[in-house]
Amino acid sequence: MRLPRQAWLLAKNDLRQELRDLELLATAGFFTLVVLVMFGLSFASLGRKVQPLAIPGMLWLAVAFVGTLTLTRIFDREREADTLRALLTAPVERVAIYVSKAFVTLLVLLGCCLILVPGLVFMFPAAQVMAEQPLRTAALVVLGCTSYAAVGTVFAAGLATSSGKNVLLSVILYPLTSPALMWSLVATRALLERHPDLPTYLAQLAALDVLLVVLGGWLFESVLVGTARSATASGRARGRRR
Amino acid sequence: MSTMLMLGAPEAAAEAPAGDGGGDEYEAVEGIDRETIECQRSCEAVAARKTASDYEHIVWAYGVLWSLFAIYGLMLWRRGQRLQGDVASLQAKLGRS
Amino acid sequence: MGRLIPVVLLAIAAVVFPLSVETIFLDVGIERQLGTVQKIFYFHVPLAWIMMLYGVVCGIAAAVQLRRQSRGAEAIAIAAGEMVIVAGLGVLITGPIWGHASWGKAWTWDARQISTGLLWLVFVAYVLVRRYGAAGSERLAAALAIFGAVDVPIIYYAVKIWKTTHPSNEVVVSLPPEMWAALWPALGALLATATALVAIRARQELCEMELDDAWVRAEDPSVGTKGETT
Amino acid sequence: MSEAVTPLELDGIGKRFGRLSVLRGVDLRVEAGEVVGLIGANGSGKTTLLNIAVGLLAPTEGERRLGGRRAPQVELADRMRIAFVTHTTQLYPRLTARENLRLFAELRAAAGDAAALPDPLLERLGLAHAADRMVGTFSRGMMQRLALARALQGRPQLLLLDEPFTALDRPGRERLAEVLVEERAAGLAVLLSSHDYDAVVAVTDRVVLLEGGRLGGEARRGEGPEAAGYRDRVAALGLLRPSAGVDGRAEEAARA
Repeated sequence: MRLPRQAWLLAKNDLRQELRDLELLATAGFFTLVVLVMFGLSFASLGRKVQPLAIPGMLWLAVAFVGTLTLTRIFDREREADTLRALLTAPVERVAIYVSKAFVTLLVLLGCCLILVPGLVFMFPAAQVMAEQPLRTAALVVLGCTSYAAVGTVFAAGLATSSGKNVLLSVILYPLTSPALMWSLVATRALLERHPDLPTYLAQLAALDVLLVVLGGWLFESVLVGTARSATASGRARGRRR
Repeated sequence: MSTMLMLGAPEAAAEAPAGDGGGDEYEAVEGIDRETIECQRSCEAVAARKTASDYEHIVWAYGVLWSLFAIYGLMLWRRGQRLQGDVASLQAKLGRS
Repeated sequence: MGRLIPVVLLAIAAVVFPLSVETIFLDVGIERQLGTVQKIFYFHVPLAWIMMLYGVVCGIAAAVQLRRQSRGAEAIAIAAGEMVIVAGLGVLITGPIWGHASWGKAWTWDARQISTGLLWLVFVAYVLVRRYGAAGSERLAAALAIFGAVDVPIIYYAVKIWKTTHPSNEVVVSLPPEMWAALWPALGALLATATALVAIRARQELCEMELDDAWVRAEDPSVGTKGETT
Repeated sequence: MSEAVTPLELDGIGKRFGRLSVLRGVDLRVEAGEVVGLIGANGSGKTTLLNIAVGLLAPTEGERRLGGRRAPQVELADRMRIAFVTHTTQLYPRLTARENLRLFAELRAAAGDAAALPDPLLERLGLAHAADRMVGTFSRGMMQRLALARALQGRPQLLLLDEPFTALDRPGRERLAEVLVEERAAGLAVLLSSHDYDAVVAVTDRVVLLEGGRLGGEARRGEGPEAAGYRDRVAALGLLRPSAGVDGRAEEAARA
């Protein structure tokens, strides 16, 4: 019970802070809107036929951009007053920190998708399918954003504990999340084309999510705080010295 | 293994549309009307060009591949030199004190 | 002992290499559909295998490094990560050369090309983090390598999902035996060379770590030698 | 916990970042009911040592023992008994003082350990009037006291303080000293790093000097007539007066 309870407490804490100034949602939401307008300006004249090829890219590229912004901000918040260290030295499961941060990231991303998806539906006739199949669209968006948050949280946290060098986040994040994003792309295209295989793709995406969350949770602690070398290893090192 | 391959090779060459080593087939062509010969020659020319271009591509690919390994090996060698320099300066330092 | 391994491997490569050239260029017939250029296959595909192999090796070594704090594993992870970049560059260059000759187009944005490119980018990011990251980023880099290694099968599987112009995986399995016979020596020569380079690089990394130790000890007055900087 | 257990033992701790050696062969024990001061110039490795003690950093060599057990990793059970306060205070500026305390109390409760109530603690550290103010509006000194309140709410056995006096005014220091004396009497082990000579002399039982990453001497508060000389012995360690080595005792301690 400890892990879910602590994760929930931490997430609630983040959400409470967020509700006081709405900083994350406001900046990420505005950014999403800007990106959406840019997409509209650039691709408004796309023909009906090619739209299903372009829309998935717009959706997930926007998620990737907003995701980097959100992750940076969420961990900057812990970094401002060095509170991440307080959590790391408190009797808190490290995995609970991971789960809560990934969860909050996911919520912010979903909030942005609430702007993004209707915006795309409004701008592109080919995206109307998403309005017609809201449940499938929701499932797709949740699954895709989860995979992004699962990977991103590990590395954003790892960079937040070391000093500076936040540039590395985008260097790491874009290549590393792209397999998951590609999977989301395929599923989105299947959705837009009303492909019968969509449930299969969604199931695969869900499996990928589980894999990435488990892997992220497993690695999170080792990334944030190292372990001392085991007794035998340091013994060997000492033996080698003399 | 390799002798089996040698036996297998001519077969494969005969199957291929345009082998460039077909000297004895050439003799058999004589006596056929001009058009056929020209047609065949132009086909052969196309095939030869294709083969030459293919070989060029292969040589490039093979060259790139091994030069990549060579460049990496060279980088490792230079790193090794640097390490040796480091060892030498450490030894000098230990020797001095 | 450790010093001998790369020498032996390079010697093997030196013997197998001419054999592989002989089989590829002289022994094996010309593939009917793709023509002579298909011979690129014999080193393109092994190189792709080597790239994936070392991607996985890097991930596993990184996991051991995180769990055991083992220096050996860290050295292997670094060496394997760099080999992924070298081999990946080879795959990414020979692939388009083949594509240019057979399809007339070097880069077709096909799934396998993209995913190989992505895998390559992941390991470039690994090297970048190792090089430019702050203190403690070796753990971050290790996590990156582990995620990268997990991406390898995803990428492999991606081919099946996207129906594309790239030859599907079955081509390799249903190869006529003589082509297999030409593939093995090529794979052997490339793998031996790659492994030798990885072994050399890993040894260098270990050596560098021990040199760090030695410098620290040399500057440490307690060992008995007086350093200049202390 | 029985009296005999030593809350913190560091044995031959070394920490390196590449070729930069920050700590070398540091042996340090902090007993229950003992306040140990860690002094040293900037960059002497004090913060690194505290971070290693609390488990945020892994030592390159040496062993860390918490409560008598080897602790290659500081597990959750260990973290229940350790509190760490740094000069960065580590408080959420967008939460009130009470909420800050409550968050960590609830986290602790979820881990199966009841925490002290926030109000008496806030009272004790003179923050009762500001309990419902946002921490972002606090002065540094108030934050420091709040951080200490948070550290004490889990009734730790080992308290690590990194520069606790820096932002405190005189009354604040006195209050901190009072609290430390009270908690020491209750058996708390404290390791604190500081630049502040007077404060260190006032609250510690023992001072160790960290110099270039290794222990460079020690001064112990004696009993009876010895006690009076503690000030001088701390001074002789050379943190505030440049004359390290004039006093034979410091030299002796350094050799030991």
